[in-house]
Amino acid sequence: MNPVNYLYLAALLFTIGASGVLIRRNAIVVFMCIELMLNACNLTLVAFSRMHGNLDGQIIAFFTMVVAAAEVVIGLAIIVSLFRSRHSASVDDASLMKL
Amino acid sequence: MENLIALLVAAPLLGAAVLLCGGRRLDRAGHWIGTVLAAASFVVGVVLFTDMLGKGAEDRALHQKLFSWIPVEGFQADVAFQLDQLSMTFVLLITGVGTLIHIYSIGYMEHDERRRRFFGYLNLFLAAMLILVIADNYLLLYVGWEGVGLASYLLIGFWQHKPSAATAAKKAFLVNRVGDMGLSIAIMLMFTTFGTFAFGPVLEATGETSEGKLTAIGLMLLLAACGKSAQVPLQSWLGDAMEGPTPVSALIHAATMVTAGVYLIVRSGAIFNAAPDAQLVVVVVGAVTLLFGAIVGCAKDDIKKALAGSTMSQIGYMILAAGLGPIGYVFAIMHLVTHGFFKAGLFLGAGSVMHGMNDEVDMRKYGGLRKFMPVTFVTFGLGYLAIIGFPGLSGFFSKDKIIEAAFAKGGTEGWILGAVTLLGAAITAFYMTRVMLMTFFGEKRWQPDAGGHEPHPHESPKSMTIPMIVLAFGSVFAGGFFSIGDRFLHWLEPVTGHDHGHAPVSATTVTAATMVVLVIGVAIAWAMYGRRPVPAVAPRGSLLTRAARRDLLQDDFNHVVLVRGGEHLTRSLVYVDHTLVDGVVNGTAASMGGLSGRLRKLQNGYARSYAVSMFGGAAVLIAATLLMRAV
Amino acid sequence: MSATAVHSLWTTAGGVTSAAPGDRFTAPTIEYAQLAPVLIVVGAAVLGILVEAFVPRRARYTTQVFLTIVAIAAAFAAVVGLAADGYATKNAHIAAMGAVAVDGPALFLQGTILLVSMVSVFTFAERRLDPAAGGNRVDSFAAQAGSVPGSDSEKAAVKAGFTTTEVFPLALFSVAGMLVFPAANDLLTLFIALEVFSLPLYLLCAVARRKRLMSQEAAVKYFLLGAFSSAFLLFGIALLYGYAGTVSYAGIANVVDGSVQQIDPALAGTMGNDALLLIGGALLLMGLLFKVGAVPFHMWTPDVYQGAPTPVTGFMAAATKVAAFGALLRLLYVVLPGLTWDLRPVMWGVAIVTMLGGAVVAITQTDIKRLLAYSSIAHAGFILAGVIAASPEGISSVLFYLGVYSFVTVGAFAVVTLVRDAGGEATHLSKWAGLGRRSPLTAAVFAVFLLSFAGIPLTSGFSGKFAVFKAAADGGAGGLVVVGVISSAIAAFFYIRVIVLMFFSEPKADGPTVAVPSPLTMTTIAVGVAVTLVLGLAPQYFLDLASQAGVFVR
Amino acid sequence: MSFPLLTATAALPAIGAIATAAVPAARRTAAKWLALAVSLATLVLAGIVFARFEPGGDRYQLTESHAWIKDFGVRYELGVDGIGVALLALTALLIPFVILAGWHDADPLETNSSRWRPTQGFFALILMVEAMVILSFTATDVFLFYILFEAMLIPMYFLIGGFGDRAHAGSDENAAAQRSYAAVKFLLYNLAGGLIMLAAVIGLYVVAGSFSLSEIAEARANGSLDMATSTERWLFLGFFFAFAVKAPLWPLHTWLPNAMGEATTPVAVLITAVVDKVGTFAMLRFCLQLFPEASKWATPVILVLALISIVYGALLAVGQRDIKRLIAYASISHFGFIVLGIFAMTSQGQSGATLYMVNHGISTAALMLVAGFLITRRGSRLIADYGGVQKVAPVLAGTFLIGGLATLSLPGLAPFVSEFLVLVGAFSAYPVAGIIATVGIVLAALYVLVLYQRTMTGPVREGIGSMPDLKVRELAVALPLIALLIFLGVFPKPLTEVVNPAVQHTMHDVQKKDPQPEVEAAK
Repeated sequence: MNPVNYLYLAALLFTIGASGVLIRRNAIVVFMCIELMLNACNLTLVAFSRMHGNLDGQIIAFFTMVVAAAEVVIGLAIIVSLFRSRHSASVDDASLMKL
Repeated sequence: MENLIALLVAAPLLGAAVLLCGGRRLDRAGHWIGTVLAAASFVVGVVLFTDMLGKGAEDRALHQKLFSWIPVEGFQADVAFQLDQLSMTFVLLITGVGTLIHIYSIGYMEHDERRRRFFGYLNLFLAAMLILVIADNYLLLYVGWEGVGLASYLLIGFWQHKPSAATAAKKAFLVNRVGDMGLSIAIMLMFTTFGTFAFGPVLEATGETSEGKLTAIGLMLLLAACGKSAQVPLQSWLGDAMEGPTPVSALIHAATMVTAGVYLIVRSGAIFNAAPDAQLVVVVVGAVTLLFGAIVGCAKDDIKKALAGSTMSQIGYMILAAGLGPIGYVFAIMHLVTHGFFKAGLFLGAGSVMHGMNDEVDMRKYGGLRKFMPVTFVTFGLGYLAIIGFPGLSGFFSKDKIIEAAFAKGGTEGWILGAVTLLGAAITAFYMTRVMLMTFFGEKRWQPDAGGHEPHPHESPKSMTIPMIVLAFGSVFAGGFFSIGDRFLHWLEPVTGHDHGHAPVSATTVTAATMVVLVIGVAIAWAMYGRRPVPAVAPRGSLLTRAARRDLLQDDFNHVVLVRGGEHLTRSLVYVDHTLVDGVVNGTAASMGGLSGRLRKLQNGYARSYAVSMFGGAAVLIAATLLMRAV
Repeated sequence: MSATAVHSLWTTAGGVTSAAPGDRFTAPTIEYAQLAPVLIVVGAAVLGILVEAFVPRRARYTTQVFLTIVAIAAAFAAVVGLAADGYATKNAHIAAMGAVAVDGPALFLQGTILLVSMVSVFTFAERRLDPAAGGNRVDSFAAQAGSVPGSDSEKAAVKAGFTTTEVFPLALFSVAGMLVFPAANDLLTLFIALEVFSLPLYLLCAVARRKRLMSQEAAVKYFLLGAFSSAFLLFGIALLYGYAGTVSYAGIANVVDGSVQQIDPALAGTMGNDALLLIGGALLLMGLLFKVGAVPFHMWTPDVYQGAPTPVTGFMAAATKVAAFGALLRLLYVVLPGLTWDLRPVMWGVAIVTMLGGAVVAITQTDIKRLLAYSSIAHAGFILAGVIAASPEGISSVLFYLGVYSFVTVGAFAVVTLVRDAGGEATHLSKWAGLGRRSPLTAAVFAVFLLSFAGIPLTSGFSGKFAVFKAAADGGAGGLVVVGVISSAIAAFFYIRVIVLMFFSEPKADGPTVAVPSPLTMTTIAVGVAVTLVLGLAPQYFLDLASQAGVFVR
Repeated sequence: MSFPLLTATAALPAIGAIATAAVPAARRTAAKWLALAVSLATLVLAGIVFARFEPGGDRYQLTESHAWIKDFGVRYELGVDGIGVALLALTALLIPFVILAGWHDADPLETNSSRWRPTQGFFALILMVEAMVILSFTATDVFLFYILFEAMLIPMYFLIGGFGDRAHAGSDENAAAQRSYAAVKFLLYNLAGGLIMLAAVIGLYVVAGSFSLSEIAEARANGSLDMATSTERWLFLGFFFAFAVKAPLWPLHTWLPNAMGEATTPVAVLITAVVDKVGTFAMLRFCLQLFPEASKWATPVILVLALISIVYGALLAVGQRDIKRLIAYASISHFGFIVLGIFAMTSQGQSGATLYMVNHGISTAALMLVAGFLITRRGSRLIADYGGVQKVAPVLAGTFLIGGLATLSLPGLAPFVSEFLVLVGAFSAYPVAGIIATVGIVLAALYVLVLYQRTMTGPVREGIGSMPDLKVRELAVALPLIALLIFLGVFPKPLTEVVNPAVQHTMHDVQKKDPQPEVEAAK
């Protein structure tokens, strides 16, 4: 069958995630949107993996999850420390440095 | 013998170097060194002269090449001298009169603490002037040409603390530079036409090129001559040049330097002969200046300025004569020499008068000086008679010949020129008489000056009077000596060539006419200044008089057109340079800064807008890639 | 090598399933020796964590510094050894079952990265600059990154003389990632390496001792944008995988140049044969351009460079660029040579806007670190010009430029750490006025770096720039060269501005002082100067090195 | 392998510079003497080079050639032709005077600053510039030349910006601002030019595959190198732009007045008399030799620019109120003459241009340095602040006048020879250009004499009365230069015989023949 539908879905998810990054202020939400984009990638990978009938895609998907997890660790650490020192998780508040 | 030629120049040059570099320790001996070296140069000149007389007319020219000056591919300029009869005439005049004026200056400059430097400059002038007249090519002549210009600049501005003197000096140099421009262009033209600018080759090859070229060269040479010899339209500097010490006026601005133009034209005779149009212009210039100078001379109350006008006018005669071609060359030079004597004499006389009158120059404050300074009176008087062409004296012969030549030019041209020269003679008689009367006759008109001490006119010291006497002799006898048996003619003919032309009127008629106009001129002058006392303050006078007092307004013209215009031009250019040329550059820099400032705003510190730019970038990237494949 | 062999590092080869259960398992062949540089560094990093766990606090700093330096030195030795064994040239091949390439560019870049990280680690370890806190010498990292700035806990930590010695293992991890990045030979390895060197950097950005708020802000921005970009990169990887059915560079390359037909006809029918390839390639490209800080993916650079602790900035600015450009080169030369003509205009555009944008915006900067950030952007543009010159000469010129640039950068930032006032480093340009009068030597050194950035002859910057432009011109990118020289002219303006400020303007009364550093930082700076001058006067040897190394294995 | 004389000549001042810079702060005077000694030693070496050079011999002599950067096809190639040797001599000759004239210009105002060592730096930088200039006059490898051409800017930049003229108008910080503006302007102008040239240099390599003049000439000769016309023109423009900025040619000149006005007088002399000559020199050696066709193609435009520079520069000089700016604009006019001579492409023109470079160097040095002595005495650059100087300081006035007369190229002084040659050369090829250029002579007289009149003559102004006359050190600067001016004015043969063959080579490069005089042609 034609995997194109999966691709459309993935693309949609990816775009939603991306636009979320562009629109939302809260760092956590932004971060979650990025996770969503990663998931879109995973979906694509798995779909293609099936299409090509080899496992690479799925393997990569697993790696992606691991990486995502690692990112969560680091990301949360940073965001939390930022929140603690500013009492706000808004990415827009963090704009000391400009121009 | 050739090797002596260099000595002519070397002696005064040495003097200049020693005196100018010597420093104060030479202050006491300086003037003697200068005078001796000038005299030495004169002696060398005489030796060479006698040697020359010993030879046949044709092989009298001597030639000495010192070294190759500017050897460049296809361009050979040598430092080489050529001494033929023409040069010799000038050498004797320059060194002779020069030496006399050195002697005169010893007395005249006695009280000036910078006398040493004055003599240094005088020697420098002699050297340059000698280079001018004995150079064997136009480029070396150019060196002398500008050299005398420099010397004249230094000497006119000798009393530099007087702003007027400094300005006059600058003016003289600048006007001369305009002339020099002509000379350099002429040399370039010669180079491109003949491939050389040595007298010999150029003057021989004139037949091989077009008349147009020669006319161009001729006109350029004439421009140079106008600058140096104060001919219209470049005459404006001579009057102001009288700011210089009087010996300078006598030597440079009467006897020698200002006549360099005549030398140039006569020397380049071959070129002018082949370019009638150029000759015509020369004649016109001469004629105009002749009258111009004469008129100015009539109106001036400053004795030196009056004489300056006269000089201008007399040189006008010479240029006119030179413009007549072979008919006039010899007489141009002859008048030049005689003029050298009597005009120098007149100036020295004027100097002597000023010396006795606390440097007063206004003739309206003189009067009746003949009692106080007899020697000056007599010598000045003889010079006066000579210049107005009193029968038997130098001026009579030389000027008469020119007038004849003018008629001999033939055709209407001849008549017009003849008329002009006659008119000039009349005016000359008028203004010289005027000077004579106002200075030495009538009642004493001098008052105590601002300081309260009234001048005590007295005769000048020997050192000054002796040169005057010698020159007076010259002014009396030179003309006769030259003319009897056409000595001078035969002497110069081999160099300049001669042609009697065809006079429509006989020589005697011309002479008679001259006498008549002379009497008229003198008479009018006596009527105006001899019979009734001269007013101590100048009357307003007619329009012409007032114009003449202002050098016929040409200074005003220069001021308005050149000076003002120039100032505006430079000022506006400075502005342009600052705003436009520089502005463009600074503008780009500024605009770059502005752009930077605007782009900088994009960096607004919001992570999300950064993300936007990334997203957009990605979109563009994809689009572009797909597009590339599509097309 | 066959497609199966390539990705069989991840999937145990299907070929052997029929064999007896006993020997079902065939271990993948890993050439540990050839991976030694990476392994050493990673090992040291892990060791570093254990040190943090078990070594008493007093001893940690010393231990960590020692460990790190030794590890890096050892890794470098390994690189040299490999190069000596000709792995850079004749023996170049793909190791670890196709995951990692061991070839000239890889080794050259790894060597550069290791040296650069060595000197930057020196600045990490610098403890003389900041005034002693709580009686202990302290470096430029927070006493306790976790505690809120200005809070009691932080005060306590400071009094206790804590220091964040974790930075060393973090740095090591990051270095490890960077070592793999340019050597990665399949997209997955590329991705992993990317994350491995990025994540520690995010953290390192956050742990400045002074100006912590800015530091944290920098970290957040860097992290979010970095993650964002890596998402794009990953999507690109996915699409390429979809197109080629494999993630190994060689495999993809084969598909691209049509020697192997992989794509599903039905899919091709719907979205055109190359759409996946092109979009995927573009996204991949974008991920890498983000890391090198090319316009318009550059906007994180100034903020992060300014906010991060200066030693980290130096490290990041130098090493990241080297690694990222290495990967970019390999991608363009090994995977997508077939796409050269499609990507060229895009690359041209990016290169041009990067050169001009960086130079122009830098003119009006007022903070020295931001200034250097923008200058780094402009330089990225210059390097891109070399990357675009699709020729071996282009590769070697880029390698050379990277080497040159990284050392100058580290040196420059090291100098920045020295100029301090009460508030820590005085990075505002106005404070640098008259520095030349107060401490001529420092100013002179910095001036040398600036001139090298500006590409004045007799400095390494010029040699690099010349090499790159020459390659570009040879590669038919004359237009880029012209733009390059124009933007260099613009760039010269702001480098000169700093020099004017330092030498020709009167020093301010409350101006900053120049702290006297320990031999560590001194070494860093000295190395920077030495490299600048040597590569400026006699670059031949290193050019040879680069040109020998300028061939990618496929 | 004979002794590398040229390298030695360049290396000596370089080493001297480092040594001078290393002199401890307290030993200021020692540094000065060291610098002077080094420059004199360099002069000796340069003299040896001049003596060893055989006018009749090969085009490039005393050549050295070593591999340098293989990958860039760059060799370390040195060699001098007549033009190079003349300018080399000029440089080595002027530097001692520059140093001597700047003896006190870099003494620190406050002596307490122990680490800031302006004096050492000043003289070290001057020597460094000398080294680079000498090397650039002898480089026969385009890349090597380019490197020096650019690198030279840095020491110059510090000389201009770091050591301002103490006699400035207005307040100190105001002056500092103007100074750094001038320095930055100087650097950016020249850097921009240089970078454009860089593009052209790279292009040249792409086309010719070599940087060595000899190799390129060879390739051109045996036809293995054929540049497309358009390529050659682009490359030519790239090179020429850089040189025109350096020269400086209208309208790229505006950096010069600022730089010369703000810099100390010796540095100003260094700029016009020495460094800018590299620009005109390079036109002659590189533009004409590498791109003969393009040079001929561009000639009309360049001649126009040159003429504009001549007249425009002179007119602006007339309009200046500031002595040093006046001399700067005068120099612009003179550079116009040099370019005119070069691109007239006649033997006289090019020989004239080369002599002009030398003579202008000496005459400007004489005028500018004496002007500097004047300015330091009065502490003002404004012409209006002077008057009647010759009454109180006749020697100063005299030397100043001679310098001025040289600047207006009075016959008998060196500049006349070169100026006239340039005029003749230009006239024989382009009569109109020649005539327009002669206007420059008149204007030159104007600005020089106006300057002299306003400053030296007239009643003594206040503030001048107590002005001392030239001191021994200053005489030691002025007199030799004047002597040289007179000598070369009367006997330029030593120079011309060195220069002529080189010019013939260039003429051959551009395949131009001198226009035959009409009469000769007739025969």
